[in-house]
Amino acid sequence: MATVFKKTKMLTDVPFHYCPGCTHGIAHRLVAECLEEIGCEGNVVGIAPVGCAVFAYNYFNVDIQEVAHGRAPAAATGVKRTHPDTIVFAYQGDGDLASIGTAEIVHAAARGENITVIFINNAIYGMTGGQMAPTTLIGQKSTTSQQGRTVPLNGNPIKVCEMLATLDGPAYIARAALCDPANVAKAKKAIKRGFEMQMQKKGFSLIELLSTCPTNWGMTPVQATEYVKENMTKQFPLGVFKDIDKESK
Amino acid sequence: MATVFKKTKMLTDVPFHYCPGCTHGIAHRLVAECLEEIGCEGNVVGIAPVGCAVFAYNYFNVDIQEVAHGRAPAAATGVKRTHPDTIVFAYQGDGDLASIGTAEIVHAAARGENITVIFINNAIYGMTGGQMAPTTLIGQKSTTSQQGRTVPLNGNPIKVCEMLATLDGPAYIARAALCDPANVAKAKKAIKRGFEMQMQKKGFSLIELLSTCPTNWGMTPVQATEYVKENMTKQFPLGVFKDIDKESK
Amino acid sequence: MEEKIIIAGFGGQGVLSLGQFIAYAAIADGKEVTWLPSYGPEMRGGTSNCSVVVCDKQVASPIVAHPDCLIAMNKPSLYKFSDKVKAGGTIIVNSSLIPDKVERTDVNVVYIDAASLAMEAGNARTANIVVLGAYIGMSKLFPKETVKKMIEAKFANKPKVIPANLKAFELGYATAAK
Amino acid sequence: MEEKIIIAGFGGQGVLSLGQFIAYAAIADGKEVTWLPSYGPEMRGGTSNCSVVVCDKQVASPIVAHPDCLIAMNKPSLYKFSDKVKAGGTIIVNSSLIPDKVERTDVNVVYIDAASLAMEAGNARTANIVVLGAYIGMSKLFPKETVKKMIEAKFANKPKVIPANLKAFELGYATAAK
Amino acid sequence: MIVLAKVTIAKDTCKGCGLCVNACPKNVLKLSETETNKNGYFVAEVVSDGCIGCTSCALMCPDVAITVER
Amino acid sequence: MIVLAKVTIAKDTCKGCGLCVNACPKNVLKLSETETNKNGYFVAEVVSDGCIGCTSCALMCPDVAITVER
Amino acid sequence: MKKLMKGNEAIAEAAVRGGCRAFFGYPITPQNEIPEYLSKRLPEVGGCFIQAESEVAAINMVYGAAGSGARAMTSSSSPGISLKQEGISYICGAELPCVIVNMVRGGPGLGGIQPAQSDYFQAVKGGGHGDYHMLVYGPNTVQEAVDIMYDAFDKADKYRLPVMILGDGMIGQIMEAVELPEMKDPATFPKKEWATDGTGVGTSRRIINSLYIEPDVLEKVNHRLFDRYKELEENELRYEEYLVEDAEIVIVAYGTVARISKSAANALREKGIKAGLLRPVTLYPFPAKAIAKVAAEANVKKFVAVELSMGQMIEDVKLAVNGAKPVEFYGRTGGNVMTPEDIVEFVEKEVK
Amino acid sequence: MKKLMKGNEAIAEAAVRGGCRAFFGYPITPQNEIPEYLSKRLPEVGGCFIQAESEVAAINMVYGAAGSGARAMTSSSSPGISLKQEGISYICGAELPCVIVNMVRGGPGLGGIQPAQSDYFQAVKGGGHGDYHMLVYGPNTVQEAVDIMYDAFDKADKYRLPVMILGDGMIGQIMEAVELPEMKDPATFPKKEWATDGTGVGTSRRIINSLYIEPDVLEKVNHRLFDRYKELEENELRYEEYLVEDAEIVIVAYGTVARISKSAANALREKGIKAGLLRPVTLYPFPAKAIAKVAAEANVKKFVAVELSMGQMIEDVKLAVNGAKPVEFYGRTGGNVMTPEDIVEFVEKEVK
Ligand SMILES: Cc1ncc(C[n+]2csc(CCOP(=O)(O)OP(=O)(O)O)c2C)c(N)n1
Ligand SMILES: Cc1ncc(C[n+]2csc(CCOP(=O)(O)OP(=O)(O)O)c2C)c(N)n1
Ligand code: SF4
Ligand code: SF4
Ligand code: SF4
Ligand code: SF4
Ligand code: SF4
Ligand code: SF4
Ligand SMILES: [Mg+2]
Ligand SMILES: [Mg+2]
Repeated sequence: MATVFKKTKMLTDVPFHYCPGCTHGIAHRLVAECLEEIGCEGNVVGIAPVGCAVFAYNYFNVDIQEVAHGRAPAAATGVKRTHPDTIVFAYQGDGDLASIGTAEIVHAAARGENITVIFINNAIYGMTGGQMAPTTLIGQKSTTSQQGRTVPLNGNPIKVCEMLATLDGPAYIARAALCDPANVAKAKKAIKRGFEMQMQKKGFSLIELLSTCPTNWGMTPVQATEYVKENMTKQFPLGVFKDIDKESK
Repeated sequence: MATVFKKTKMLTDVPFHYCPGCTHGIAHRLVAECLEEIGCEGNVVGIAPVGCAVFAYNYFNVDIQEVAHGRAPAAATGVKRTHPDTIVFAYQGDGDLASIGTAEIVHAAARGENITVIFINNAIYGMTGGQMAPTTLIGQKSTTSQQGRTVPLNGNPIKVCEMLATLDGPAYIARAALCDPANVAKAKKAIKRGFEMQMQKKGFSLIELLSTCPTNWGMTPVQATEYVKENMTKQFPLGVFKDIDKESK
Repeated sequence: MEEKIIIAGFGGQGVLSLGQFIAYAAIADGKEVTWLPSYGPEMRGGTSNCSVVVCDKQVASPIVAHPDCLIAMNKPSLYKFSDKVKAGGTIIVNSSLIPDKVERTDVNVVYIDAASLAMEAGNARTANIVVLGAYIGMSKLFPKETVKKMIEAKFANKPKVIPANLKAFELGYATAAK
Repeated sequence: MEEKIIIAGFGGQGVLSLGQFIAYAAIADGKEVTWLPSYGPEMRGGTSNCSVVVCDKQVASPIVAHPDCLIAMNKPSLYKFSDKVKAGGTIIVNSSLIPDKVERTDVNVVYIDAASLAMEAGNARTANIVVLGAYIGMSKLFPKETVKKMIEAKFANKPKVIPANLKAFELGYATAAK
Repeated sequence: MIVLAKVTIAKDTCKGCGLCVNACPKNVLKLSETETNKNGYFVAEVVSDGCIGCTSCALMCPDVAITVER
Repeated sequence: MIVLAKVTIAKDTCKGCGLCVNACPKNVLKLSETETNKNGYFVAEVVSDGCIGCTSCALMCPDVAITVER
Repeated sequence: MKKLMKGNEAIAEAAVRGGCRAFFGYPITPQNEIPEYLSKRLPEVGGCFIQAESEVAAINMVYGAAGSGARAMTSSSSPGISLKQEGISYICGAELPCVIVNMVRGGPGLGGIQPAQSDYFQAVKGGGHGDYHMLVYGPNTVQEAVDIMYDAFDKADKYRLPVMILGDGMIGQIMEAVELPEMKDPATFPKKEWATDGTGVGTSRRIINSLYIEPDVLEKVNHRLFDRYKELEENELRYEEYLVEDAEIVIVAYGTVARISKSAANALREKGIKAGLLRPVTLYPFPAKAIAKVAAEANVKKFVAVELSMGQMIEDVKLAVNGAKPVEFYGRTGGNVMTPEDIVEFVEKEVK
Repeated sequence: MKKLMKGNEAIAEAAVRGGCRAFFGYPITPQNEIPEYLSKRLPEVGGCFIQAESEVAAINMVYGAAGSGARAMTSSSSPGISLKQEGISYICGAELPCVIVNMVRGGPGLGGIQPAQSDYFQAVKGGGHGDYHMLVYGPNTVQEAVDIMYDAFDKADKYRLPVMILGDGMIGQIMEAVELPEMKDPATFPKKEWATDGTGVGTSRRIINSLYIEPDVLEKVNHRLFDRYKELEENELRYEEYLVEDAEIVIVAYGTVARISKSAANALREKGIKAGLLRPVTLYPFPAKAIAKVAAEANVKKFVAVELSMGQMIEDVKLAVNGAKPVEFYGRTGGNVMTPEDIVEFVEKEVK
């Protein structure tokens, strides 16, 4: 028998600090496997966000910068412009990317900054204990929308992929869901395509991964993946929102 | 003979400080006339930006807050939530709204904040002496893109209306051009519709006005209006990008 | 008098509320009290603890470096804090989850099988109240009746669970008071 | 020696570059110099001015509150600054745009029709160089030849305009030196 | 000739930008080559009386210097 | 019976989240009701030998605790 | 009746009772219970709660609301407060009243989340640009925090400036028994004629602004602000003296450290060392005169500034003492908190 | 050969010659010539210029680039620098070298755009959160600014911290003759083994970080930083004394004000008043010992701190003098700049 699945060398041996069943772990694995598969070991800088993935620097077997909340795209820009031939990726949560970091992600995308952004949308502020995120669904409860999110009090969820796809800079924008094996496989494909775009210097890529936060959602991990599949994908449809190769064909 | 055109009472007597031929003046007049026409004298708070319109508080015959660069939508939110029945408008330039204030405009729009934003897109930082704006056209010269804007060095222009129209919060989003009498008339219609949406509590409205900066473009005022018509409208097509009334019909 | 307590355990063991119960009891008894939780990313599945200081005048420092009493609800907590207990102090060990014995000889140790006693009280979720009982029984810090009234008051909106909690308290009290 | 000059006028009149020419001349003559423009929103179609300080040792303060010489290229500038000129100082008035006469009697006044002389020099855009000539002619701050060489050097990349500028300089010089 | 309409330009407000001149379909307006206002601008002037009161000039005037009667 | 494939779970890495259990099409996995690891988690265990090596469990494991051989 | 409450929640409730009707904030540990509590509580009293997209947006929402007459506040912790510096400077320049809570955590950078006092300079000297100050309090118990918060809007309105409450995770997370004050009636609050409520037309127009392009005008504004700061010093200065009368060693400490220092002072007295505590309650204005007075006493031999920082408040202590007596420093930082015993040990060493 | 150059442009060119290869900034008066110049100049030397979407983005781009080994800088003016405070604190926490230019303007708020020194506290005490400092210079001529800028990256790299150049509109806008130094060869710069250049794997991985969740670890980081600040004081302290030797009145002033004060000192001497000038060149570290030494001289009667602020640097002067002599203050603010005559008049009044 041959080993058909084992931990990639692009992850370190440090165990994840994430809560049981948190799909941050799946996302980490996918990113690391893609890095391995595109063969860029020893030529990567990752950018860790402020959010539950704040300790990501312990896990990815690459050089990493841990940066200020929301500013990963800006720091990634600084890194990429310094080392244009190095693969640079930013890993960001929904609070990080779609709230405090809105300007940075929009402008990195518009600049066509040749980086890859992994966007973990778990519809909540995980790290700080479950406050409303810009992507929290209407009706979803959080510690700052305790009766469930409503438009008059809390505004509308933001669809990041749809918004960024209106810009000219991005080469590839896609949304996938970490809710079951098939979708996880699709997510990996999307991530890989993002990195390939970067290797080919085609510009900005972003892959949004619908994720879980069982702890703050108050669900079991399995319930949480079901919630992603049943509810989140309705507000955030899966698919490719931009692919400059497909466009030009 | 009857007077068919005279200065609206919603403008003060203070002469504008703008350069000769600068269409900020036309925009001011249109906004003031619309305020008069919707009959909200004595029930308006305006928000002035940091940009050439920084002294707007001298001109509009309403209560005004002069706020930090880019933060007009946030300040407007604070005002509107304090006085929900008062007409609140923000007046912003392209540096103010589409660069430093990106997060604020996106989130005010997503919240469906019931305010009206007048967005003066003159494709340049007027106030500070002609630096590149997020809306500067490819090929356009500025003091920070002296050879003309190029994608690799300076990124792509941002189409604000198109971007914000992907959100659920806005009620009305339109783009008009201050380049000739017919388009100015259309611009006024759009502004008025924005204010009407607000009066009807339908949510966020934004009217982008393609404008000139003869001084920093290095053109005569007439050349500048022609540039708007010939060049800017290509990058920034005119029209209505969102109108929730039309959608629901 | 000044009594300093550290209560530590897993996230789900009701460690923080156990501390709060002591604090409520203190107030009911007319004492001054502070309750201070640990906070931070260790909440992610890790251990959690709180410090309670009871005093008859205003509590000066709410920080407890050397407790008079440690309540250890799980093994890691015992090992993290047992050395810090004052000589002559007390360690209450939740023996349901901690098979080990305390090695220190200069402290008073109470082993309490909180899980079993909670079952006996009729509600597995009352384990922390069992331990509360044990702490009061051991320390006699507040009159038993004061604490029981406080328990009733705190569960006033879920009257059904009051009997089990009172029973849990009594069972714990009895074990430690022996 | 220390000479403090304010040069003021409309945005388009070459006021800032006139100041720079004086500064370049100062350097060519081995002097220390500072040139400080006004900046800010008044640039919007309004007036513009700069301060030049020439000194044989390092210039201490580049700010000129009371100039030895005011060069007023338009009316508002004359009225804004004429009171500030030191007693015994000089005001150079661009009479092409300023019909008024200076009322102060404790200063030396030079009226110069810069526009006409520039025309005479063959290039309407040399008006500021005419005034430069007038200033040097009046003040004799630097040797004429030094300034002329500096002018040639500064226009080295547009050799066609050199003769008109030199002529303009001479015309201005002659007017003031009289 | 019957005067259909009349434009009035507030001389001291005008900045001589020429947008009104450019907008007028009847070539009624022109920038003065001689007359400046207190701010030094060569102001717009009515140079013929074909004004039809279309307000195009006023719509374009950034300084709201124009009044139109009809 | 021929063993088609084999899954191995790194016991001390497992957090007992149950996502693998839920993902397995062959019901090969189950969370232990008795055995906890050093971190106190009730870990996933292989409870039957119908594993077909589809890697579904591994794809879902957030802690990369699963190795699959085939 | 006294109630056991978490500091953050007690402060939030005190804000509401003190008239707060608008909160704009962004999550950050260790102050999250403030927005969480208010997200539920403010709508109950007809107030507005918005979770802003960022701290920068939050402080500018406060600007807008405060400028329009609302009793508006925000709260955050160190990195978030740094992001608000431009906004705070604007609020001070535009002379707007509001309340800002900073539950300080260890820095610099992302640092940690445990208690610290290393934002003292930022709070009292001005972390933003320009010459300005806020009225800054450093409460040492939940009750004191509640009382300060309760009156903070009155002070802010009176002087038209921001009031900052400088706490830390300990004050925010601790539960103590508190007596909550009565709900104030907003109808009794003084009218704000200067606020942009929308009714202005012509000469009645109100303009909220911090732009003064003429240096002379801006200079006058600066002087007006500083005149007001003098009033603060006259009216609002607060500090507590504990066993200072006959003290040889005077500890100066504020906030949670002051509590710890009080224990230390007691312990030192037990050991025969005459220690006392001077506790600034207002950090700006700083009780410089009180300290100078103490410094002039013959019995006083030494000051010890105790802080959760590398030494910040000590500069104000030294400026006050002005060379009259030595001023020593004992500090922990990075989220470490000293025990009373640590202070005792330090003082014992220093006394030798 | 000396060249007449505008301060901003000269600083920009000196940056390039000193090794700067990455600039991230956002327009703001009165420093726009720096980004404008570099937008053209940096690509010529293979460097990177980006006009960031905001000051917040700019400082974080600097973080990224500096963390990856580039000699990166930003420049701005007061409100923009306030927005950078979080980022600056992160850079200090992560121990990254970079250069930050602040051409200070009148504040608070939008204020004005004329010269001011009212961001002194922010620059030297720490406008951001946490305990940290930068190496801060206050040049008084374009030449000095050029020389400081030229070596700023070397210092930043040596101590792994930001160097801040505190100027104002006058230093930025003035033209003076400058001698530009030679272009440094980047090949000669020391290697940055700690920088994330992407090659790290396994044990060779580099992590740029300011998060230290364990207080003990964070406290150690703080102490490490402060040890480095002590080194700054030993190696980098700079100041100038002018006519101080026999002075009775010692003016302390930095930057443009120091030039003005020098004229004033000369004028006072002409009037028979023995005035001198002590000019700090480094504002952090501050020449406290030098001032203390002067304060101990019998001939010195009084210090006068002269600033374009309501009184900020004066606190450092007082801390240095420590009560030995009186310290008076003369300041203008809001963009007003004093003349030498103003200072003379003030001193004459004070001497009486
Ligand atoms: C400037 C600043 N503001 C706020 C915080 C507090 N904070 C830490 S993580 C976080 C949000 C985390 O949410 P998200 O980005 O969605 O990541 P998740 O934890 O859900 O993965 C916040 C607000 C901070 N560290 N810095
Ligand atoms: C925080 C901050 N950054 C920068 C500036 C400087 N600034 C003033 S106006 C302006 C941009 C103006 O451009 P725009 O918004 O397009 O308005 P316009 O002048 O073109 O109408 C900038 C960057 C500032 N005042 N504050
Ligand atoms: S809090 Fe939520 S997002 Fe964070 S580790 Fe736990 S489950 Fe994951
Ligand atoms: S600089 Fe440009 S935008 Fe500003 S007033 Fe002048 S023409 Fe208008
Ligand atoms: S109203 Fe019409 S016709 Fe008359 S001047 Fe104006 S543009 Fe010309
Ligand atoms: S458009 Fe207005 S400002 Fe321009 S020239 Fe005509 S009248 Fe004058
Ligand atoms: S590999 Fe497939 S069949 Fe085997 S245990 Fe995993 S999910 Fe079940
Ligand atoms: S998915 Fe992984 S962590 Fe979760 S139970 Fe299975 S093996 Fe354990
Ligand atoms: Mg999230
Ligand atoms: Mg613009």
